[in-house]
Amino acid sequence: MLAESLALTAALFVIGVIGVLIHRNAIIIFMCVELMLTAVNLTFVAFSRFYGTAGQVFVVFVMTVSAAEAAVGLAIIIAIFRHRQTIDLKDINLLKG
Amino acid sequence: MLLQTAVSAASQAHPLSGTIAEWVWLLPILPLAGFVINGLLSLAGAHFGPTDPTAAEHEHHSEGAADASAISHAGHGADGDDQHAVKRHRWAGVVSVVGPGVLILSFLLALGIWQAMASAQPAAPFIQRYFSWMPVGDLHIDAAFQLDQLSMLMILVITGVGALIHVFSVGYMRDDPGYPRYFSYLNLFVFFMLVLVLGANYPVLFVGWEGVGLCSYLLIGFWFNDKANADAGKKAFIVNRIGDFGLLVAMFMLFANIGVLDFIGVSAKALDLGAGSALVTTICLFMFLGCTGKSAQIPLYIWLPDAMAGPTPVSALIHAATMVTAGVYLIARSSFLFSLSPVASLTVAVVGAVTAIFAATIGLKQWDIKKVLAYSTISQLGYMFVGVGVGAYVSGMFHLVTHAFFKALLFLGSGSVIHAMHAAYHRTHSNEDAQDMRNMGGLRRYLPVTCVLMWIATLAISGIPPLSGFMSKDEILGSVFARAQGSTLASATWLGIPGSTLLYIIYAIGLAAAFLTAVYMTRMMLYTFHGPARTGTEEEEALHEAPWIMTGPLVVLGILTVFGGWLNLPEVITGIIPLGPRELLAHWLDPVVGDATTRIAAGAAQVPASTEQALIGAAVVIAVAGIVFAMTRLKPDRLPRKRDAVPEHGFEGVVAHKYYVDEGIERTIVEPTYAVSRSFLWRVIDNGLIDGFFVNGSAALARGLGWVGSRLQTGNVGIYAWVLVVGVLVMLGAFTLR
Amino acid sequence: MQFDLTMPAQLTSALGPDLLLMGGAMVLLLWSGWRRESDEHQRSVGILSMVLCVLTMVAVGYYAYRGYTASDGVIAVDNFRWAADEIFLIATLGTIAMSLDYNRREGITPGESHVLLLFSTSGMMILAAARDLIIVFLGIELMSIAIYVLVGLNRRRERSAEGAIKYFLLGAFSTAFLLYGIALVYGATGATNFLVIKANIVRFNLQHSGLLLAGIALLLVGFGFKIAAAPFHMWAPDVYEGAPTPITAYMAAAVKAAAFAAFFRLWLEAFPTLLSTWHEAVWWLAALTMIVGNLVALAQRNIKRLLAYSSIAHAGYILVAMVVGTSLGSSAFMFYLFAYTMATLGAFAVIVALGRAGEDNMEVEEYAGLWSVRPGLAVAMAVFMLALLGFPIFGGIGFFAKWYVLEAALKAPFPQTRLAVILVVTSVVSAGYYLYVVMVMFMKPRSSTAILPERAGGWTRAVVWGSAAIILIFGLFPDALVSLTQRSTPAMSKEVALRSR
Amino acid sequence: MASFLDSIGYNLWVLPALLAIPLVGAVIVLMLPVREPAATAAGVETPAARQVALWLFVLEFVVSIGLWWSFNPADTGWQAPIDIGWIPTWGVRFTLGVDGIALMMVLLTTFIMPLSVLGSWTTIRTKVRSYYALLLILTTGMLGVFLARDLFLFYVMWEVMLVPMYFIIGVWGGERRIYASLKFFIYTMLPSLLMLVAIIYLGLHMKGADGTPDFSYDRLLTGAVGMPERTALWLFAAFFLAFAVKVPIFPFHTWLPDAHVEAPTAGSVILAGIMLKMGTFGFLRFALPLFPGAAMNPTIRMIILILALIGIIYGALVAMVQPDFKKLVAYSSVSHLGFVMLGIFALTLQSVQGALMVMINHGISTGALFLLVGIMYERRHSRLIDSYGGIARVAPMFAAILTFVSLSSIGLPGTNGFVGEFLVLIGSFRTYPVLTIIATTGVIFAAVYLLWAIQRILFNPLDKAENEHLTDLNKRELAMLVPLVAAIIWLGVYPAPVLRRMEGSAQLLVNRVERAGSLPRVSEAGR
Amino acid sequence: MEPHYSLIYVFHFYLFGVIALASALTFVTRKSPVTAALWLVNTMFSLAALYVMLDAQFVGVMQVLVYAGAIMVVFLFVVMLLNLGHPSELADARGTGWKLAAGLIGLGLLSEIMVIARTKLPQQLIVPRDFNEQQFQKLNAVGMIAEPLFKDYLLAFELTSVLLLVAITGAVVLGRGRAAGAR
Repeated sequence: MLAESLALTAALFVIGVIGVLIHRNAIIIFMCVELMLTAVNLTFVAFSRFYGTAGQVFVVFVMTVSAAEAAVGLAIIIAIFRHRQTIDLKDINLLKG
Repeated sequence: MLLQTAVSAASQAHPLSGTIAEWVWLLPILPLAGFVINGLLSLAGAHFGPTDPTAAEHEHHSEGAADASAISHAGHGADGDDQHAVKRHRWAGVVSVVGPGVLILSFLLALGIWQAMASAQPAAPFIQRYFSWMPVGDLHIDAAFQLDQLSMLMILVITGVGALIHVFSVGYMRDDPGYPRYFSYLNLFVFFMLVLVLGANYPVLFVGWEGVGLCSYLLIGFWFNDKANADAGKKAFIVNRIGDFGLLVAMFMLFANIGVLDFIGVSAKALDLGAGSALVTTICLFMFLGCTGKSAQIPLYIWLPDAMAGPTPVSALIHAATMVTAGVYLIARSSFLFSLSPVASLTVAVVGAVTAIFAATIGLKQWDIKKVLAYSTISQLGYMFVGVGVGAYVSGMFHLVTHAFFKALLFLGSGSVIHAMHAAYHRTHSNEDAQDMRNMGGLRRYLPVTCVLMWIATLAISGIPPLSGFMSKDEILGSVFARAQGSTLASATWLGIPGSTLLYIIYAIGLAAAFLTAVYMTRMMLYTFHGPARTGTEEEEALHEAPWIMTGPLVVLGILTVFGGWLNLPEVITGIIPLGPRELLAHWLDPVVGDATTRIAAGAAQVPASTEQALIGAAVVIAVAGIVFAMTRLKPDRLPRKRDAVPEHGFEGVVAHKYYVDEGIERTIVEPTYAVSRSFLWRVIDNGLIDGFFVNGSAALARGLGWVGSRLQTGNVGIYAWVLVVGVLVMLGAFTLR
Repeated sequence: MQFDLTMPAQLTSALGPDLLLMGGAMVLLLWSGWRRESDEHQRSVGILSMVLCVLTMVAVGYYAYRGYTASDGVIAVDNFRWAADEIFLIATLGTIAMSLDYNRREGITPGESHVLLLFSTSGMMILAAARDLIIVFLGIELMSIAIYVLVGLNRRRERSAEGAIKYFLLGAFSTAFLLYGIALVYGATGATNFLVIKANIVRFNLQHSGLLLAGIALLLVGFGFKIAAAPFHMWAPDVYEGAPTPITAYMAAAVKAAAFAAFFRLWLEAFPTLLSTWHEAVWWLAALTMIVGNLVALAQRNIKRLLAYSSIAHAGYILVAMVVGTSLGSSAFMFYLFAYTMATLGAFAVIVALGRAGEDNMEVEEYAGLWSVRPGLAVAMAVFMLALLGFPIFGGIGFFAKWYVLEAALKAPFPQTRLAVILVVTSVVSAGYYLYVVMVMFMKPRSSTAILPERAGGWTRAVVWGSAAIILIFGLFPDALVSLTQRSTPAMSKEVALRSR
Repeated sequence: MASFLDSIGYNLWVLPALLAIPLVGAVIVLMLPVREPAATAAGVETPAARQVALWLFVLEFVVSIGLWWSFNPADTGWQAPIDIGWIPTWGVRFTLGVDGIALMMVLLTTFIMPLSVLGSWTTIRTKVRSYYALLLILTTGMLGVFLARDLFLFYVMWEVMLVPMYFIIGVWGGERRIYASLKFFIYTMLPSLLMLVAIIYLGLHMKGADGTPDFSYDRLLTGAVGMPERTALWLFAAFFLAFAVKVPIFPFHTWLPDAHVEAPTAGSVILAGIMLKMGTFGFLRFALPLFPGAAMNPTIRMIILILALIGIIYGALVAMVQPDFKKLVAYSSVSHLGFVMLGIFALTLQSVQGALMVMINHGISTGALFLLVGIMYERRHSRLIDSYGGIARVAPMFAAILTFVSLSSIGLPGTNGFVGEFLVLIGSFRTYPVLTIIATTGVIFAAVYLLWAIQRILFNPLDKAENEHLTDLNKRELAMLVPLVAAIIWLGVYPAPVLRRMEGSAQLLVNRVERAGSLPRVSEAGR
Repeated sequence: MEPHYSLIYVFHFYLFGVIALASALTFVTRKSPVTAALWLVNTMFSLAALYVMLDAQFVGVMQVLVYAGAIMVVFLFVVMLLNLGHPSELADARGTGWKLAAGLIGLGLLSEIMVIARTKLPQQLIVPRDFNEQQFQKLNAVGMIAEPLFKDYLLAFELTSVLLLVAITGAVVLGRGRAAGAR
């Protein structure tokens, strides 16, 4: 089922990308990124059927990283919300040029 | 070391070595010293500026004001020769001694050298090398002087006539505030003129050639506070530069083809260029371009009339006697080249003839006394070129010498007239033109000496025997006639015209010009000295003869004008009347131009004595006819004053406006050049295309692109993600879609 | 001595300096939490962090001096690593020194900020050592997560928070691509170790494997983002502007260097045999980065943004050294990195020195007539600008850096003449903005309303003069540095150079 | 003299000393205690700086003048050579030496510099220490360019010149100084960097057995000959551009009017007097001998000659219509340097020697002209020709010198200008007669624009009230102009010693380029 | 060397695959963060099922626990905390044109990535088809992960610990808020 798995991961990854592209809400964008990471996890798992359990170990690492990113990311989102009372990226554009 | 031994070896062999001729270097150095002394004296009156010009600018204001206004007052109202003597220069006394003094010393030295040369009778030129000027590879240009019969002749004219004019200037210029400056320029001119005639090679000649041009520039613009004078000086320099361009190119061609530039070397190798070859013709024509510039021939004659803006003695020395004849000298000096090219020689003759008649017609309608003389000079120079053009180098040089006498006399005489006129007008604070003949008339009563002397000169220039002008002019015409049969010139063709025909035409033109010369000269004399006085009653009381220091030189020149012809009495005259030894000058110059004359006249038929006598007769008749024509047709009593004059119409108007040549050049060359330079080259090409479009344009393009890139950076993260994803798309495509 | 990396004890030894830094950072973390937040405490933590940095530098130096090597494994023990480590540590040192003064002025009291810097640096050191894609991934994350926080450190500045969120979102986004790339490369080659990947590519003839190629492309995207190569650069100016200035310096100098170090090692150790495959992509990346960075920098009026674009441009120059793909390229790379780091640090230190609380005076025009009031800083800034411009003597080492990269480009098996020309032409464009800064400082009159900047703190001045001195001295006598960098090539890259010929 | 110089080991230390004196001097000047303008008598900040700088430059000149006697004209090799390792890993060496060409350029530089200090005496009032320190550093850079025997060193020195001049124009310049300085910098930097690429390429091309590149001029000279034609063409193009901008050759000249006009007097003097020579010097030292094949390629040679020709005529025509006298002089430089290019590429001994003479002459005459413009500007704060008129009457010394210098610039025989132009033209005529004839018309135009300008400044009616109180030269100004006037006369009347010293090097160059240029090229396919 | 799979296996594989895709698509098209988060959780669950089917039982469990359980809950927590479900916040997505373009770009990316599905893995590297199963038997679900985790990937594992420490520290530093920031 490698081809199917890879196709599925690719599709999920691309959906995540599309999500990032079409949303302006920081949290939803972040969720889309999480979807992309999850899709990659599926790739690792799919390969682990062929190359042994190392792939699954990678998934563990990725999950840890996701968690760490989530902690920091959400803290940052809260921080910006405190300043702006919004997390709409359209409105977060003091820095430009 | 090597050089010195070479010099001594060469000089020991020469008969002039060890004589006074060794002092030839002192000839130009004396006037140079005069220049330095007078120049420093002229600057001695200057005040040093403040130590800090910016800071002290205002403090100095009041102090300098009195000084400056005194000086600047002197500048106002300078108009032509109308210099207002405000205060005599404090070093004027010293200058009066030094300025003419160095010239007189030079002349005495020249006489000494002439004496030595006359006794030694050297067949080869006496070369003195001083140092190596521009030694580069196979190019050897030495600072060297060449003393031979031709340069000796020129030296005597320059220092002799020059000394007379210097003396005259003492009287004429003494009250001018720029007196030391005037003499420094004049001395510098003589220095360069002597370098010109003494130079042993073309580059050294060229130093003098351009140097005299420089002095001419400085002296024409001597009263520089009048724009017209400054313009005239600049015009003279630039037009001369055009000629110099030709001379330069001629030098380049000589060096490129025969590798030498000294006269001896070139004359030795001239035949390598090929007799009658296109190459030698081209060289000669370029060289002749130089001559047309310096000697005011068509097409470069236009500067000379304007050059009359300078002080009158300057016109006499530079623009009549010496500098303008440098072209004639150059051709005589380069006779070994010109004699190889009949076409070039014919060109010289044709241009000379055309210039002679052309300038003479303009001279008919000029009112400014100096302008008449200026066109007369151009016309006479044309004669000289006809002479050297047809290979009668001696005749050309002969006319050069006699012309120096009588034209200097005429100019100095006119200077005397102007001096008187000016003084008169100055007395009455009138703004009338002191040089316009319509304001003169009847001056013979007030200036008798000047009047007599000028009449002598007028008769000389018109060709009345036995005055000097008659002798020399007649010799030229005779030579033209003689060469028309059987010489190399006659057998050559010029622009498809057989040389023989051409020479007859030139002869005819020469006669016609002689007629016109007699007419306009007589006209000038009539209007100036005869008829009723138009000066104005008040002014008439102030008119008086010039002091002895001015009339003295006039008298000397008058004597020379009368007896100058004895220098080279033609055989046809001595055959009839034994006036003295015949053809002295021809013998004198024979070592220099003899070969060339022979070469060019080779095969010329001997003109029978009877024909020659007939020709002389015709010439005299024509001259007399001209004088009579002028006497009878012109009515000095009916001439209106300048301010009442009406402008001429028709052909007379065209002639009075000098055929509109100046205006034409202004419109067709000068103005378009400026306009194109300013509006196209500078504004469009330089500022617009190169700087604006390419240089600043590329900078603006970079900035513009940067600005666009900066605009894309909207601050919206979404856009950044878009760009990133597009980048991913491309990157992935680059790797996977291959 | 050679470490056997399969043995945990020896692996630990091989990681000595890294562990020293991490461990020390943990202790300092405890120390910083020990006391109430205050400026004095922040400074004490900072100074101790600097001491730790120096100790680590000494340790790195010792390891390099001893010439340790290691068996093939997850990490490399080679001079490339040590050289890169030293650069990171110097940058960290400078950053902390600036932060001491900066934090006081801006009222940033958490001592943890310095500790986070140390952690970030340890992530970089891991990156420089990593020979395994997973380690690379974790190193990048370790480095980045700390930076996300540090960018948003100034809680009073809205811009700081905005920079943080922008960096974070895009960073996470790009990490996903990087990770996907890792997954695909793993899928294609069945390995994550660089050396095994290289071996497998050759062994199984994977040069045309779609998986591998797609993986490499995505890895390029991921690294391209971290080094801020166009078109993945767009975060950089905003984040650089928003971040506290010392952190900006740190990002411009150390973060970029670390990403490059990992990038370089990965490319030279894992994919050298694919040189002809990735060569063109990196070529275009380099060219585009140089062009975009330099052109857009021309439009900048804010000094931090200007330097941000300048750093983008410099990423392009360094990429030129990558395109070469030889050991000469890697020593040129290291030399350039050093020069660039010193100049960037110095420039930002000047900005810190001239800043006022709240950082609202970041316009270049604010420096008008600086020469007349702070001549020393103005001259130092001019030196840094000229160094970044790559000008000899006055720009010191900057010129030699550029020279070296150009030499590498021209010495390559396929001489990169066109790229070299692009490099120099865009360098000329860069003169437009570097000289703009110089011009404002020296040639514009000081406006009458301008406030005289306070005298900068001692630490900041030390950074300014230290980097200026290094730039100028090595700018006259670069030979020692050159021979150092010539030895600082990845252990395996000699073979690479041979093969690519 | 020579034995005295030998006894003090002159040749061993002179070149490093020439480079070191200004550097040390710059430090000394910078360390002088600041004095506020208000506190000094002259109203100049730290007036001691200018005195120190002047004496340093005089010292530099005195040190350098020994080269005149110690130089052996018969020896065409490097004299007073210095060879020290610098960056061995890159094969870069610190090698110096003079040949006949460099000798004259060095002497020109050391001669002009003290005069330019005098020219800045009262105009530079602020940041005086920095100004003179920059002048001193600039001197090191310029001398370094002339003396370097290593291409790397040459390049470094080449760029080093740029920064001091950038600051001199940008800080002490006129109204549009910022634009002008940036333009100057970028304009010259772009081709310089392309040249850098070419230098590196050459160095790598010539690398020794151990793989270290070699930038030694002498080795490249022999090694570069066998280069494939295409490569040589590209490398030549890079060198050409760098030098062409500096010269400047016709379409690359537009930085020059701006830089010259905006620079302070000393800046213009140095720019025109010395820095423009860098370009032509570069052609003589590098572009021609290294790539004789490319340079002597008939098409390329013709293109360059035609550009030179356009420069001569176009520069003169555009100069003619400039309302600003300084700009006029700047454009006249384009014209003069066109003669130099003509002489160099016509490549006969006479033309090359002439080109060298024009380089020297232009340095002296145009330097003097810029000093004179500075003197005018200091008094009236205007460079426009129309603001003057008739001032010869109130400032006769100024007028005399301006006229004289202009005449030298026009190329009046007896002044230095003639010697150079004459030799260039007479030499070029041998190889390119038609082009030379056209170039000779430039002699006419030179007279037109300069005479017209000095007429409008010095002559014509004194009709502006401000000019009536114009003061004449002061003693300092006279002191800085008199040496130039003396040099003009000396070089015009007795240039032989100068020519003799340059002849060996010029001959060597001509032979080398001609020989190598006529060799059959190694074709690409043949390799 | 794809093993042969039973029909029921294939059916379930596709079923969860389709659910995952559908939920993901629904997720990205939601405007409300809460709804979106819930759809994402749904995707995570489907993926967890797929992991289990691909012999990654431990990872599957972790997926549920860590992703769906912890991470997504934190997300929801933040959404609630910031009151982001408010209707005024909902107009968040971009315009239709952007969406279409995004879809096109997505299709383009997909088509490029799809080369990977065609790639054959190097046969020599592939472990026996029942390798994971055997590991499972031998070491149980945790052990089969733990062994490489603590042996081959020890360094990585330790790094994740530091990473988490950094994340915590960072979150604290950021989260202490203005009050702490004031001197």
